[in-house]
Amino acid sequence: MTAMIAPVAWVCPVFGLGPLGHPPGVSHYLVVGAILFVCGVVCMATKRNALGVLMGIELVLNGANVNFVAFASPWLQADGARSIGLDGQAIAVFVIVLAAAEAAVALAITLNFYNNHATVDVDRADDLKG
Amino acid sequence: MVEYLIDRVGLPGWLAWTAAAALAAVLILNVIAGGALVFIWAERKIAARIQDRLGPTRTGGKFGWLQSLADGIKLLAKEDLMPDGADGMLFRLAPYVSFCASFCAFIALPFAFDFVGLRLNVAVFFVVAVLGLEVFGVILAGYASASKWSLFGSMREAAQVVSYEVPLGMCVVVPVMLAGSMDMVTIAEKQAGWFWNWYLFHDPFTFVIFWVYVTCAVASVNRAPFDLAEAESELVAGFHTEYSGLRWSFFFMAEYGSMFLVSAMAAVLFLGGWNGPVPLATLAGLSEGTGDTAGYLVRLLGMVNLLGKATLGVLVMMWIRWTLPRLRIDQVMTTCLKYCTPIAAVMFAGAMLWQLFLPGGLVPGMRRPAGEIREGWLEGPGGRAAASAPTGSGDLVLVPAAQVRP
Amino acid sequence: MIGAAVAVASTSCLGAVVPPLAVLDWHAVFFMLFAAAACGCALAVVLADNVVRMAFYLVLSLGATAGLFFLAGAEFVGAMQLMIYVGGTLVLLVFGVMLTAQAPFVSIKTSAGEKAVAGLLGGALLTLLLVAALSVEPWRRPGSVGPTEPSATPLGMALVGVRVDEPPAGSPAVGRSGYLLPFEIISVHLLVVLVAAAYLARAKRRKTPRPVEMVASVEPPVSVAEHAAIGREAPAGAPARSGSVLVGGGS
Amino acid sequence: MGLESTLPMLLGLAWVVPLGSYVAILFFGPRMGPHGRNAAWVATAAIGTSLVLSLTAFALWLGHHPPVAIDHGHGGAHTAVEADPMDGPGAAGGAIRLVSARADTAAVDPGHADAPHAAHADGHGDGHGHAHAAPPAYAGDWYTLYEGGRLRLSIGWYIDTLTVLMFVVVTFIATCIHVYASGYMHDELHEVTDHEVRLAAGGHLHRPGRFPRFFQALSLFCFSMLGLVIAGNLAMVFVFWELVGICSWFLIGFYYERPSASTAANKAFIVNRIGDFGMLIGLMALWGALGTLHFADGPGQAGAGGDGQTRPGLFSLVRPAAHGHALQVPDGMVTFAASREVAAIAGRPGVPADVAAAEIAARTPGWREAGYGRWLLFVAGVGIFCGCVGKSAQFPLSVWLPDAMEGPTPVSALVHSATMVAAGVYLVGRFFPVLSPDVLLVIAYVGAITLFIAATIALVANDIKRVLAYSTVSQLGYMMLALGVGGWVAGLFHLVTHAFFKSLLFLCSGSVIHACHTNDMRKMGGLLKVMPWTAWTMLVGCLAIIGAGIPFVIGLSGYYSKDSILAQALSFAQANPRHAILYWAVAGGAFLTAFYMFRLWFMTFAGEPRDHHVADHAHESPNVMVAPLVALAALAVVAGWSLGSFGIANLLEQARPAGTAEGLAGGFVFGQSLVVPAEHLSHEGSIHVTATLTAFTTALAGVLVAAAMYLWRVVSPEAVAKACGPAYTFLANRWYLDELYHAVFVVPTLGIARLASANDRGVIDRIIDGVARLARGLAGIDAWIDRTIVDGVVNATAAATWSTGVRLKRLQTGRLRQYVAFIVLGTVVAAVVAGFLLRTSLAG
Repeated sequence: MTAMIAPVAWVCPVFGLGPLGHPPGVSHYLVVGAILFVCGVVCMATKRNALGVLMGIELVLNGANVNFVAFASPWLQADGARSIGLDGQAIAVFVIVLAAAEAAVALAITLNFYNNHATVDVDRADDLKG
Repeated sequence: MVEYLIDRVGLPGWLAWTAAAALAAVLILNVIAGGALVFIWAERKIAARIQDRLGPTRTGGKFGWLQSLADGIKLLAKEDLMPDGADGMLFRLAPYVSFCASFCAFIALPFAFDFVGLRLNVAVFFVVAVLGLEVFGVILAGYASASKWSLFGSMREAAQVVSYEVPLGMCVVVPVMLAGSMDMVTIAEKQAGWFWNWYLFHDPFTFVIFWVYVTCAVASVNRAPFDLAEAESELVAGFHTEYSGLRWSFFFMAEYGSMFLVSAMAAVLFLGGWNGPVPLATLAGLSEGTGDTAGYLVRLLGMVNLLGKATLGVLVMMWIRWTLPRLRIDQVMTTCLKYCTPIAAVMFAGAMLWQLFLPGGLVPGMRRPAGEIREGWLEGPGGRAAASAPTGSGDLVLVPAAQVRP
Repeated sequence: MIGAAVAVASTSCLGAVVPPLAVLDWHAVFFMLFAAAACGCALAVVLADNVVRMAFYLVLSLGATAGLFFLAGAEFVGAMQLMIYVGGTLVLLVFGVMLTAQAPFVSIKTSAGEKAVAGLLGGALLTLLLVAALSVEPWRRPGSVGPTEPSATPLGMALVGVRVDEPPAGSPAVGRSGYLLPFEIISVHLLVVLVAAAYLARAKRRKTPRPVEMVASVEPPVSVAEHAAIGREAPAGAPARSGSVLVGGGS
Repeated sequence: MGLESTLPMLLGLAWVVPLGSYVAILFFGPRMGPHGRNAAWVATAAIGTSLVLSLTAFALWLGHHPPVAIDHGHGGAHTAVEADPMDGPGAAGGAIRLVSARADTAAVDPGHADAPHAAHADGHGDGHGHAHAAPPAYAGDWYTLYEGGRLRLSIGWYIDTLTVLMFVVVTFIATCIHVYASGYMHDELHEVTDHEVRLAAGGHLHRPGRFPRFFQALSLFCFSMLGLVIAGNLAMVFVFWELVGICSWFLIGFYYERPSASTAANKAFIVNRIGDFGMLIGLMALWGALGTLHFADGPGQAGAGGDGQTRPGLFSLVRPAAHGHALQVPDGMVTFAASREVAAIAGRPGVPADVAAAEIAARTPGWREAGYGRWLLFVAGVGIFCGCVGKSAQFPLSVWLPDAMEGPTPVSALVHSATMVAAGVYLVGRFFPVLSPDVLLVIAYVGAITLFIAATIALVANDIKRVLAYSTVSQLGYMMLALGVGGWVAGLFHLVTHAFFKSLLFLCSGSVIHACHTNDMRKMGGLLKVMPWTAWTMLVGCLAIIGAGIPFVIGLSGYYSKDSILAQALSFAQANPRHAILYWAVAGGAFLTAFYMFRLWFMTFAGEPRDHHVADHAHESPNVMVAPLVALAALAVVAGWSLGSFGIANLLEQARPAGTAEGLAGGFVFGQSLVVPAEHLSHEGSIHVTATLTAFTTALAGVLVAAAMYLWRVVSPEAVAKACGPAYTFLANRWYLDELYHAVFVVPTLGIARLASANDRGVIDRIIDGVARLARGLAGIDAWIDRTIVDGVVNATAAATWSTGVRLKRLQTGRLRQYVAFIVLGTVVAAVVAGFLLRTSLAG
């Protein structure tokens, strides 16, 4: 039981151990953001379905957003004056809005591609390859 | 309540929090589930009366009180079927996604002063956003059923709900603008007093936009005449064709929960929230803000008010359902894009101009001054005491931006 | 805020881990909860093969992220996330899935080698990011004060160009201006995108070939010699290919 | 609102309205009803408006300047003076003198002193200051195009009785012809098959109708002709002169697919240009020497440099009022010719400019006596007359008019009988005061030759329109002759009457052609029964042209005009016995006219039909064509009559230019003895009676001979033709004039052109080719350098770039996912490298 919990506890703020054994601060959010980001990147790199790639992009953007929001809140780090304040939230809002726009255009492109090639496999979208 | 548990009952802090949370969750769950039971019975009776027949008459007495309960038991006992081609996980999860969305929205809904699961300062926004999630469950259900009818129904629903979110948002923004806050408690408080303080009667534009809100709300919860997603005459039963038993009943509860939610929102945003048409408590010299028993009683009265208004809204929806024929999908879209959206936009602009040029209303003395309304942005959780002070000493007046920044 | 966490928790899974500690830091608990949901579902997105399931996991991941936003005191951003991402973008995505699916369950397989390479690269990138995230000591410790004031109103005012928030003294944010210009740019951008997306995805008037033409076009081209042979056998002017005539008559 | 402002307005409007019609039809013609049918109404309405406006102006004019009767018995005093032609104020040099020192102008000055004789546009006109015979006239400018130095180009008016009368005549005839043409041209309303055009592929030409275009050209023509009449200066006259010419070109070439029509159009235009070249020389002579082209006096130079004085016009320069309106060589021409003496005076050193100018002015009369400038005046007059020769188809340039009959018949009637060809006569009449006796003699002889040649050719022509065309040429000769022998009124009187009956005759011939679909008179005959209206109106025209009438009692219009020409010619012949031939030409011409006109009438209408195919088809023309015939016939009868003091002759007498009531004597080219008698001398009893009887006798003889040959068949025309074979052939070939011109002008021109061409090809081209070959050789070397060295470098660069690109393009796999992997790899590597190299915290 302990052996199972140990690796979890090492990164868990609840149990007060390891580098993240404090109450949640910016670093904790950064870790979450990093995981989301990497998941998105891997998603983009492995999915052959264009919509899968799109979802990867959304994950990447979300990872970034988590970072922005974390840096925006003054009480998540020891020195509250180092937070970027409202800027972070505003950027996050803009990222969300632009992500929606990006998704709309990307979907339109995908539909177009589907209409022309009868597939959404991004590996088949190599008409411009050298 | 947490303070009550800690101070009076003597529970440790974490246990008090947990108990309070559990109590709130149970209460909300019961509102939905119990409400659904009552509403199903009511709908059957109303449908019957409108169609000049009697409806349930036997189960549970003369009026068939227990009909819904009997139905519930039957549904519990039913076998949950799943088509062979279905995506099992999604098929099973979809009803709960739908129900969860409907349920989550209740968190931010105030039933009376301080009778709120979570007082969010973006409550309106939150409710609208979470209510929009309900469609995701429907889409999943339609897709996972591996049935043509289900897919059609869910696609229709998706298109319809996403479209109607636009005018709905515009309608919702008007009371938010008038109150200067997205906090539903604040919005309701602003309408305290006699019924002419309700935002419905604030100015002609809000009166018009209320009816746009009603239309959009009916459409966004997929009730007739906008119930294309179910459309039993053409799509059998739409997205829940393949569902049966308890899963089906979760969709049902989600639907009635949503109906109740949008009705309650209409009550809070336009119809004065928990404030009755006549301020009985104020006339009797009682205040809802006090923590004593009288205060709780006043809040209870307010909750009855709100529940009554919401129930009235639900009944109106049933009345509409059994009166109007279903629209075609293009008519649905036409109603949204060609009528509701432009009207809402114009009314929004009109209400804004009215607020700008006629903040006191046409009849002098009936409106509170605009300055008081505007600093709603300062009333956060905890700002309550200052705002509820009898004199304006605690009020902060927002200095125009031009003077703040040279 | 703590009350918020309680209520949200009650909606999701109250029966989570209850550690045997006298004082429980609810913020930490819910952070762990949402972080685990977000990361786990993100991982599920990567691992899932079915596009619709991917979308479903993505919804969960993004919803959990919205919870994180709430925890971090960004209620407005969280609500935005729910409304736009989960309610809008994902519905759009699912639309795309259904409009482009050839079969109910679409999965275009990726080779194992590619997956391995991607995993390797992802691991490297993750290591890099984690090192960066944990390398700054002040970031690891939270401040003493919790979130007290709402951020939605200052954010809204800032978006229309007026700053009403008061950042802590010494913060680089002191004296910053509002976001009216970016806000307007984004609005115009959205309009452009709306038009462009509608234009790109518009229903094209595809020339649906008539049955006769379809049959004719499906036929392989006739070589010269073959043509000459046909000419010898059949009198000129007679329908050389009866198939198309039959189909044409039938339609 | 006085007459001086009303008349320019009315006549200017009458002038511009057809232009409006032209523009309207030009842009909207094809849209005016089916096939542009309504274009006819537009054009007719426009010209009708012009007619109404002209008539209004005419009535106004009569109200202000009532004409007076010509007193035939008034000539006593003049006779006395005329007895001694050498006794004039300017008699000393003997060059050009006034015959009667100062005419008693009471007879010819209609308004006496109380009429505003010369109310010029500037309003300075003061009739009381002019005791002389200045006719009532109004002049002014609408718009000044350019003013600088001595040059003033303007759009202006010169309105006197002649102008008003010509306006009425032109617009009236044009209106009749518009109405007529709207019937005549109806073939053009639909697809036309032109049987006279044979295509190379065989068959005939099919083309869409050109109904609107016809009326468009007709409107432009009316505008041009009216502009020519109203013009206030010679420059404007020249412009409209050319416009008339181009309209004629449009209309003659209306059937331009026919080679004959396009050739005829070009011929008419080119021949006219030859005459215009002479006119240009005349204009240059006038302007170079006198510095003005305005007829009347005008305001002085505008602006600071202006002297505020009136600028004398051509008329007052040549016939200054201070000189009693007697003709003299103007000062400008004298000093121009005496340029050497002037230069000697002006070039003396130390003499101020004003002193030199005064000396020049003082010595000018002496130079004039010495004969300086006379040639210049002669050249100017002859030059202007050259233009008239071309336009009026006088002798050397008469060849174009008969060919011009290729145009539609209304065109022939309007353009080539009544108006355009009359423009030449009109201009000579307008320019009459400036012409010296020598010029007049030239004009008279040219007219006589034309009259005789054309009449003889008309004798043998068989094409009905050609007969009329030669008749026109002949009658124009009459007019020119009349003007040349000093008969100003006679010539212009005949111009007016001829306009009426000649257009009548042409329209009748058009009616016949319309009915018979042929021009050949030998196929006609006996049409009297079929088309009585045409026949009888044409008979009226024939009688009018031969001057039929009861001697001394009454007659048709031609009777009066021809008599006055004959009388003036006789008067001239008596004064100049050496030139008696002119009188005989007129008398013989009258005989020939009568013969060929009645030959025409008899061949066409009398007797039995010769070609039954034609006769069966013939029919009376529609009312729209007959109505103009009747109107014109009525006018052909009455145009010569005088009601009390109102008649065309009286009006013309009123318009007589100042100083021309007296005769002229003395030429320097054709001898001192040349005398141009005053016109009123021809009203002398003896001359008048002789002329009238001669005219009557010759005309009667001509009619009788024609009747004998073609009506009664007493003499066979064929026999006569055979009897004088060579003469007949000569006439039938039109005096071989065309062939002569071909041999004299065309062939040498072609030869010179060929020579020039050979020179071009043989010499100049060789040189150029040589240069080009040299350049090509040099360019070849350059090209080699370019290809080998420059291109080599460029190609090598390109090849290198290409191969690099080919190698690099493999990197672009088109695989999205691979790109993502690369990005990630790049990021990681960059971060790791940066971390190792910089040794600082990544979050720094």
